[in-house]
Amino acid sequence: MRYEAPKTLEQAIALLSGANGQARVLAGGTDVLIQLRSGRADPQLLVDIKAIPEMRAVVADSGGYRIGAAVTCMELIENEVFARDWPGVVDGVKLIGSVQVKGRATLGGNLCNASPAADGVPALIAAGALVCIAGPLGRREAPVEDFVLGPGRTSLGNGELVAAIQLPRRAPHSGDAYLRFTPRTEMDIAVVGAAVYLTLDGKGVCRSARVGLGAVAARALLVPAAAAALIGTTVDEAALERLAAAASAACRPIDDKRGTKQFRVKVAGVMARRAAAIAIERARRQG
Amino acid sequence: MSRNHVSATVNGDQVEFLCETGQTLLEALRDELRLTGTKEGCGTGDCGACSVIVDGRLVCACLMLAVEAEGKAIQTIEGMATGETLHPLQRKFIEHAALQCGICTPGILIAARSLLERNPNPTEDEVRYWLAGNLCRCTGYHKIVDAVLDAAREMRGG
Amino acid sequence: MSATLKYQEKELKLVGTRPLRPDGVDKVTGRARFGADYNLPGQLIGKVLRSPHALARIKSIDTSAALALPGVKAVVTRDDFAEMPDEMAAVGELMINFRDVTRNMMAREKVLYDGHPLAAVAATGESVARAALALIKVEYEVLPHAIDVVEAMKPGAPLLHEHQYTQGVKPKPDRPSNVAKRLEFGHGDIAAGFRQAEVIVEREFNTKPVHQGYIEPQACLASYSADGQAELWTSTQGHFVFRAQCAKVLQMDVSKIRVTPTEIGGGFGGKNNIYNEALAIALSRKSGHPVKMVMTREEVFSSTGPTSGANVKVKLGCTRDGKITAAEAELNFQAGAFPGSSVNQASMCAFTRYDLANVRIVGHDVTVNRPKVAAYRAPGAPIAVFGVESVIDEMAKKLGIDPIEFRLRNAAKEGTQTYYGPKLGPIGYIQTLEAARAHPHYRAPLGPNQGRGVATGFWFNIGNETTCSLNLQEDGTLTLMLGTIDVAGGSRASMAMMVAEELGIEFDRVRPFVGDTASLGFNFLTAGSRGTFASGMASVIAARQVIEKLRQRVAKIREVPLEAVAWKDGHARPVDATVAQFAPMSLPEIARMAGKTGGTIAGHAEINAQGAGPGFGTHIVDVEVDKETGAVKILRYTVVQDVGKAIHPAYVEGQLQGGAVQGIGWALNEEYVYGEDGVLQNPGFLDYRIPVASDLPFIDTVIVEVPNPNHPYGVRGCGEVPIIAPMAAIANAIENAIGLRLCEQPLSPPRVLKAIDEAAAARR
Amino acid sequence: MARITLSSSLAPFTGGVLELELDVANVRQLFQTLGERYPELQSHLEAGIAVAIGDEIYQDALLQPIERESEVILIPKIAGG
Repeated sequence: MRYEAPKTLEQAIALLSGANGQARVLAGGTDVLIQLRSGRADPQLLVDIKAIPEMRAVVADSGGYRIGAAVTCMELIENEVFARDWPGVVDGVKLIGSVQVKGRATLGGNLCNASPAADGVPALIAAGALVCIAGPLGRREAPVEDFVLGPGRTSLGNGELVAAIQLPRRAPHSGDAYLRFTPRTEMDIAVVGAAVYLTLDGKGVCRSARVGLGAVAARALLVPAAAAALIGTTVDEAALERLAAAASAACRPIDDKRGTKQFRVKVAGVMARRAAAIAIERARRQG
Repeated sequence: MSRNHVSATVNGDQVEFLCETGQTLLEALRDELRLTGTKEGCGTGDCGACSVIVDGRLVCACLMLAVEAEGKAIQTIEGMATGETLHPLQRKFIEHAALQCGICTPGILIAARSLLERNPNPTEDEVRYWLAGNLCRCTGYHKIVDAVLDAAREMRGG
Repeated sequence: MSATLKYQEKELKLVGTRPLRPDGVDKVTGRARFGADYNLPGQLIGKVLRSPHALARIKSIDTSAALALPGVKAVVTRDDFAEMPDEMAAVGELMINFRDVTRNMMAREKVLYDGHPLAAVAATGESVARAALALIKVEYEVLPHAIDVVEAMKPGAPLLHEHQYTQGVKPKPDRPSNVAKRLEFGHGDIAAGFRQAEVIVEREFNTKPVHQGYIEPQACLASYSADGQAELWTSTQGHFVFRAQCAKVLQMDVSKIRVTPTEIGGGFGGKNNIYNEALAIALSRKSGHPVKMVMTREEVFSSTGPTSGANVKVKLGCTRDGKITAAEAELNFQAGAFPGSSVNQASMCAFTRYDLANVRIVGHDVTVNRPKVAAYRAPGAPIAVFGVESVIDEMAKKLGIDPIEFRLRNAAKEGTQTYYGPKLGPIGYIQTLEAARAHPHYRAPLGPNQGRGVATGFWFNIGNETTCSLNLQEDGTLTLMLGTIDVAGGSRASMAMMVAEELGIEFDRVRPFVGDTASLGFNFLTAGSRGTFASGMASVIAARQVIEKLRQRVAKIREVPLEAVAWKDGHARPVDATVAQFAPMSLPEIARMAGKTGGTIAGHAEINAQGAGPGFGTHIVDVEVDKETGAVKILRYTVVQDVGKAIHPAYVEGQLQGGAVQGIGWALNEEYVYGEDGVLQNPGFLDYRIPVASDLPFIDTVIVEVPNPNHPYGVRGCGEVPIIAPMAAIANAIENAIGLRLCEQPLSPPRVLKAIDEAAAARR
Repeated sequence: MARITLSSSLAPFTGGVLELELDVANVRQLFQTLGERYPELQSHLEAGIAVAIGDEIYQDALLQPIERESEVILIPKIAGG
């Protein structure tokens, strides 16, 4: 196994393209190293993208943010300006493992690992984030919810890599939040995760909303029906109950060592309702 | 198998070593540099026994490749005391009986130091959440949390 | 010598204080050397090939391709180890069936669990060794397996051992069974007891296996010389026991194996048995190089001792005024792949907190396709007590009696006849109940969805074979060489404290350490909460021997009669001025002259310590239940325990806190999860969820001291009792919070939520 | 004669006999006599039986004296974690 740490995106793409699918991108490495150790991954080439300056930067960009794919979770958490705009995204990033893991792990890696339970992803979906992809044929963008195809599978083609994640400009009177359920307070994989991003008008009526769910299907889901339960309401108790029901109804979970179907379906609604309550609180506070 | 040459700083000292690409920083520290104070409890980043500080960041040495250490400044438990003088955290851990078997202790001390460098006055909850990535099976964490809070107090000059 | 030293009340200078542990600085600076920290020049790395099947016949093992790989120096399989007879053989004073030991170490006819070793290789490096494992070809005939204890007990269940007939059943059964043993305990007339009862509560409980979860994976380093001598460095709770086991399975003389214990990174019963040690010696013998073997975390979970999972039925009869008239239980314990669960001790612990006239317990030891269980802190007791203390609590509630008051009305005390044999001596159970009732925690207000639970635990504590040497060095300091491993609790500090107390000198004048197997005679494992009791007794014997020799030496030097010399505050002094007058001599003064007045002075103890004092504890816990998710949060926790005497109170508190938190983990989230295929699904710390710091509050401790009459300082032992009560205490607290009785461990969110939803559905 | 009581868990190996009186001076003699009388008990005596004499439990104490008229109870040996 060879290790390369290119200094530019172009070099990285060239290395990946030349490896005939036998290469792995190394960002934080917190998933890749475990796969290497267990033998689940056995690449011939590791392309470390941390030496590429644009991959390491969080850039304010036309009111939104461009988060380089190699920005660590801790760097993002400590970015106070970003956290003020997208607290829900940061809620998710804060839950990606221990402080130690977050010192290495990246939001880009969390996305590319394509786990259905990735804590970073539902809030990105709710926020309407885009994945900025670079490859031998140039650059393209894709909505986060379309990027992951299933467990461990993404829409990346040969030689392509994620360069950044693009967060849009946050709307006025809006708020986002992510909550997950785990048996322990920390160090667990989400049994269920729910993110809500909503926007209010001057009268406190919800004008737009997006709801993302994690760990309840083969990939994180955008749930328009759950968002619809909020839109046009003042996000009162009745609306929250409809949101919960819609979130539960959208689940297509499995039974596994981390939770049962029944549990996931029920708790998805609970998490969505509680996340919405936090999001609306933030929307009201942030103005 | 060709090996990678790495030069880095460990506890302030310039070091060089050779490593296979798949070798972790933990393996390099323990097997190449013979710094065995950093422990392996799981190899998957779930226990924190291998906690070290790399360029100011608290990380698990088992989740970082040794080749990635090129040019980095690494701090391990072996560099925590100054000569014969223990770091206040080390002293408080002994005084508060915050260690039993001691296998998790180096990692917890490194993690606690990283916390206090960022937050000199943490609450009990902040200590507990910061240390959530460091498993201890002996103590129930009670005396560890006590020791960290007391060390913080002393380091603040109170 | 079978020894007991009686308790003497006296003024104490050091015992009961909190000096700093002698292993502290090494442990906070990274200098302490654990199993994986040892290396030898020229060492190879050993790795084990493990079964991917729960039960399969081994048709063939072909190691030729692995051996041909450059860098591979040796491979061992079943063919490299002698067959052992199916009989109990002595290991020190333990009795072990070596037919099972040799098969657990290396599968022979069949693999019996996912993770069962099949072959081991030694190679020049880790990656070569791993590559070699992949080249070993094994042909299996996969067989249907049995994982669940209740299923495995049924006639017609897949059978692990064709030669295993249930022991303890008359007449001898005519067909083999997974039930290795049936046992029965009891006294009185159980039927009459239930006839007297006015209220009866009966419940069935199930628990999953849980792992000791020590943070240090098993690690050892072996070096075998061509002259037939072997050295072994290993992380163990009992280096003498490991030596005995290795000698037996490798057919070597005991004296030709020297085992040096490393610092041990946690054991809790899980490092009582050999796993890789004999393989490492065998690989070293075959390759001619030292061999180091370190388990991965996955191997630790899949192949080393969890404790039993179990099915437990409890039935209790009581009068309306709160007197228990009958107590009955059935305990069905998974033993894992080979017989020998802790069902015996679980049976004896189940009801022993109570003074009962009519008791009957039936236990079954059942083999299933899981790793062979190992001891785990008060082995078996938490499982039985989860059931019993849950039923006790339910009974108290039915009778409208406060749960502590109900326990007090039935509490065991000095003179209580146990149902397994002797009467209890002086014990502190009632004192722990009263201290718990008086604790502010017991009266603190609770909020909505919060509940408080109480439960109690009992453990026998033990003594056993113990050795130590106390050497007076030439400057008057002493070295205390112990045969008992300090498994973390700080027993080295406690022993040194007792020795210093006896000698009337400062704590840091005595340097304690653990000797290797060549330096002392056989010393039993650190298990059964025996360390501070047994090794403390041995240390005191050695110290008193040293004092006696010091007095004799001073009598000669000062030319006075022996009776004229007293030992006080670290000095030989005249008993009183009327008998003789002489200048007192300090320990350093005597030490400096020792060589020229007859030689150095030392004390030794080689004893089998008798008279262990039972320990009792009462726990109080407050929980809050999230009724929408089933999550249970521990809000407050108090441990009250009679430890006899806390030699070093901070280290005793550490045992109480650590034990309680292991119990909390057991209660809430820890469990082995197997798939339909019999493969373990959660062999890692991510999905085997031991408690993390943020899951917990501070754990309050109240130390009760009712001295054990059979120890010079009154020590009982304290390490095991605290893990017994938490499961039941938490179940009881949940019941008080939400009105639902949960009988399936772990009390994890999916279980709790399911119970809440089912209850709600039943109400509709 | 000492009064000997066997823990109920040993009943299968003595044909149900749990109480007897024996003239034995120490634990070794006790085990020897019992082993001769109940051969099926032999392996259990070796494998691990503790003896309570009066209210004190003895493990592996073959030479422990048994006084005349004492109450002796045989129970399974106890280990631990």
